[in-house]
Amino acid sequence: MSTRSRYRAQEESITLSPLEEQIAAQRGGETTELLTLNIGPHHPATHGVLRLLVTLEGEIVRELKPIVGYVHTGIEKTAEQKAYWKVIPVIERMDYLSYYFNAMAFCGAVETLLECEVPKRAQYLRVIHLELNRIMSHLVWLGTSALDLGAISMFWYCFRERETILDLFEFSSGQRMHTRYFQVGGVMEDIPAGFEAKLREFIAIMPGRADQYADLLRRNEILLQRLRGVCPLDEETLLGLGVTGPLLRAAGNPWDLRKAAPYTSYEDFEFKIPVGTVGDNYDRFAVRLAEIYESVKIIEQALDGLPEGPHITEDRKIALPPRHELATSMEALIHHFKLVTEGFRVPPGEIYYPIESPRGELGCFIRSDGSSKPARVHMRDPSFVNLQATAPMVRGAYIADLIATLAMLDPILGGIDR
Amino acid sequence: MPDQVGLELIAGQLASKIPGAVRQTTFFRGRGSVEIEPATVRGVLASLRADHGYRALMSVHGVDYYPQEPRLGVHYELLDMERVDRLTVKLRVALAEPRVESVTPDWPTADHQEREIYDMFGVQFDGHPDLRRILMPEDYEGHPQRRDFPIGGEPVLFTHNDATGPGWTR
Amino acid sequence: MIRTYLPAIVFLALGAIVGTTFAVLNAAFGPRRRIPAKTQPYECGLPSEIKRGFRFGISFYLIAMLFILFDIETIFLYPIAAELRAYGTFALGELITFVVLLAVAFVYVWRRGALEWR
Amino acid sequence: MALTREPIEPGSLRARQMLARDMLRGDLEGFELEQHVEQSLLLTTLDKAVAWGRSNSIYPATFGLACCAIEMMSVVAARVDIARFGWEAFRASPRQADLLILSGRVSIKMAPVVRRIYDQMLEPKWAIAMGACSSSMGVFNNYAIVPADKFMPIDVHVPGCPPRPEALMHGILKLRKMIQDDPDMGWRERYDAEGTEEVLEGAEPAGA
Repeated sequence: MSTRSRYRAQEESITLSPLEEQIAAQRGGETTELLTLNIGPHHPATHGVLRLLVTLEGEIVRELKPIVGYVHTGIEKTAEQKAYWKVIPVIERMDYLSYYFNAMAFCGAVETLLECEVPKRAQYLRVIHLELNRIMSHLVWLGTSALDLGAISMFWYCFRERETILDLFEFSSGQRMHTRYFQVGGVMEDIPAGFEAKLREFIAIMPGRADQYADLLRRNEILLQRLRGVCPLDEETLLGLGVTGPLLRAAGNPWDLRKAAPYTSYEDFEFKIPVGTVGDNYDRFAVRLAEIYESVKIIEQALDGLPEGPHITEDRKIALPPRHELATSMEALIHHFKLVTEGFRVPPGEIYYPIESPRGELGCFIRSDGSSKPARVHMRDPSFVNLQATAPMVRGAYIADLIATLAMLDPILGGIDR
Repeated sequence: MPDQVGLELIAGQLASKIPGAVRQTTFFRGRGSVEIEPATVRGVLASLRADHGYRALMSVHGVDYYPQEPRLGVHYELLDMERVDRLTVKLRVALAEPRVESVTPDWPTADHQEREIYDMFGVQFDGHPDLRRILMPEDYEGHPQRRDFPIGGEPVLFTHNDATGPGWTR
Repeated sequence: MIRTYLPAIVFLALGAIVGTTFAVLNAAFGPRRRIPAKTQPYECGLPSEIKRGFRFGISFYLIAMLFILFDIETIFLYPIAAELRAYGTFALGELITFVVLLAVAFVYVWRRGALEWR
Repeated sequence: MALTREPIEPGSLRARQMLARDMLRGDLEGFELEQHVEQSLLLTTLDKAVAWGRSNSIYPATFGLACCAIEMMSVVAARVDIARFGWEAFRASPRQADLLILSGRVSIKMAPVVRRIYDQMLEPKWAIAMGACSSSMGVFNNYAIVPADKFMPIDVHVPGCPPRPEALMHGILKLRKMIQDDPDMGWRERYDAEGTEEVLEGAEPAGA
């Protein structure tokens, strides 16, 4: 290894070099050959372009350093150039598996700044779409993680359900992913006529399908060997690392923003928070699988209690007037023109609006300077913070356990790199 | 959320415990935030954790207050899980001397987030175990999220400006 | 004597001829495009620092040896399993002693902890 | 019910089926057999046969960058099944892949990695730029994104953000016909709009 690139030498010099002596001391003087390897940006098991600089002693991972930034898109900088309601499509492409949550965090923050009251029906519609998106995100996680652990057929089952959910999204908003269905002040359009029937159909079959996944995986000896008792992390270190979401709930701390600080009328629904005990990979797996059932319950209650009324705020300063009104009333035309050209102005101030995304607390920080463009938009992404927990989890484990832990961590690189 | 009075109480106790720490407190949309002296950040966060029960640090993010003078701001979102209570601690640092003490030793979650603030805004965190760029390539000059950094990107090619086009569409 | 081994010799010769012709044809008529990146080892898309003379840990060789040992055992079982009826019970007895011997070896290796990764 | 026998015209489908049945039964000999073989044999060149084989069994490289990767996964899933065209064997390493589907946004930190993987892929290789971000920086026209055309040759651009699985399938079918080198008609030929290209002055005409 004569011509070591400056970058790699610098990478290793930071925390890794004393490692060999440490291990030698542990092992009573017998120094071993440590291999530094890249489980790099292009790797089937890293769920995106995550690069892990791993120091291995044979099969055992001694040190792990996640290196991110390979899909950094400068979304927060782009958001500063656009009007408030134009930022939503850019924000949705951040954590590309839970796009409704990004839009919800952003719209929630702007509505708090504007002190705009979202009508009850819009809140219920938001909850329905948020929970559908949570199920879809858990399904993609289940499909790809089972793929990593060898249960290939799970991928096709999970994506079968995902297609049904995407049909519902397409039915209500016209687009499968990044639907831009949430508008500041409510939702873009009311749900079409057949949506409720299709959604009831989906609610009827989903628990049965989730049971099928559970039967396939819960007593599967290979999966149990790979997950049970592997890479546990106690609640104290998780809290110190700022980890939230299913990872923290698997370790026993029932912290869920939907129950702790309810937003968009989550307080009207009756649902439980699945909590693990040991905090190992199997608990993380079981917590997410149980959350699918809870989400179905929430959707059912939201659908039953769906109130009548407007689907977006009546305040014409924020929401576009309906098209037919433009032909008749002059004010609607003026409001429409003002909103479409410059967009609404937001009173100056700073707000941090956290919500519960499928991976943890997703907080949207907005600083507005009174103009119609946000001065600063920052998304506190759960995967970005949870990624820091991989190193303590994986030290001393095998490479195969590293792959399983990464699958159970469910990082989304779009959210990490923003 | 600590209401108006609660916020003043906390600020008072902080000011008495660490002299000269609290600059001002704002209570906006039901959320309290305390602006502190940059040098005292570790002391303030430690005392907030010990005396007021804010045991979790949720987010550390940077803000560029471009026209206003102490330009670079760093915000710390604290959370108390028992009382479901949030508090924001802000500090402002001038562009000429952007040095802030790193809180990573006692809050491990700030590790990557402080690296991102250094990468995007150029705020130096002293005492950070491994302060390097996290999102941009290693040899990238400039801090992209400062408000005076150009947005970059390609000029959109219309017929009127295709003469100055980058040429790769030929 | 040569007649009895003729089929085996022809088989080997054919194998050699076909192999070399394909290799030669490929080298002679194949496209010559020297792309430097193609010769470097693939490490997830990054320039790799691991050169040819890389030394693996000893544990890898141990696991490899054990695998070969017990894998060859299964290969020997195939011909017997295919024609068990033709060979009669004598072959069955032979098969059982063969498997028992190797089982003893397996238990020894297992108890010594060679299967655990050190 | 009276059975009516219609005459079988020679060369009709019915006649050819009867011929094939006799041939399979082995009752066909002599001149009729040669004639049947001659009719059913496709005269083709070696290139066409190789191109036909290649285009129907491409090994794409799993290259999920961002949101388009999720839609690329659903191309492999059951509804829009890529296996109908033999393209479902996604290989992880570039050594065994001959198609690179660039699904997602390529950041400036990722561009050299993508270029290296494209170089390490073995010859006849193709590249699909899936989605607006890899074709043209899409929604994010800023400092961090590089359009794929700037650093590697792309054969098919699939528009959309993210493109529907059917859109990617359409792009794949177009590439399949390109590999069999009878590419589909472009929109300029279909609507005979030659000459409307925005050729910058001083640029030599396409295909020169």
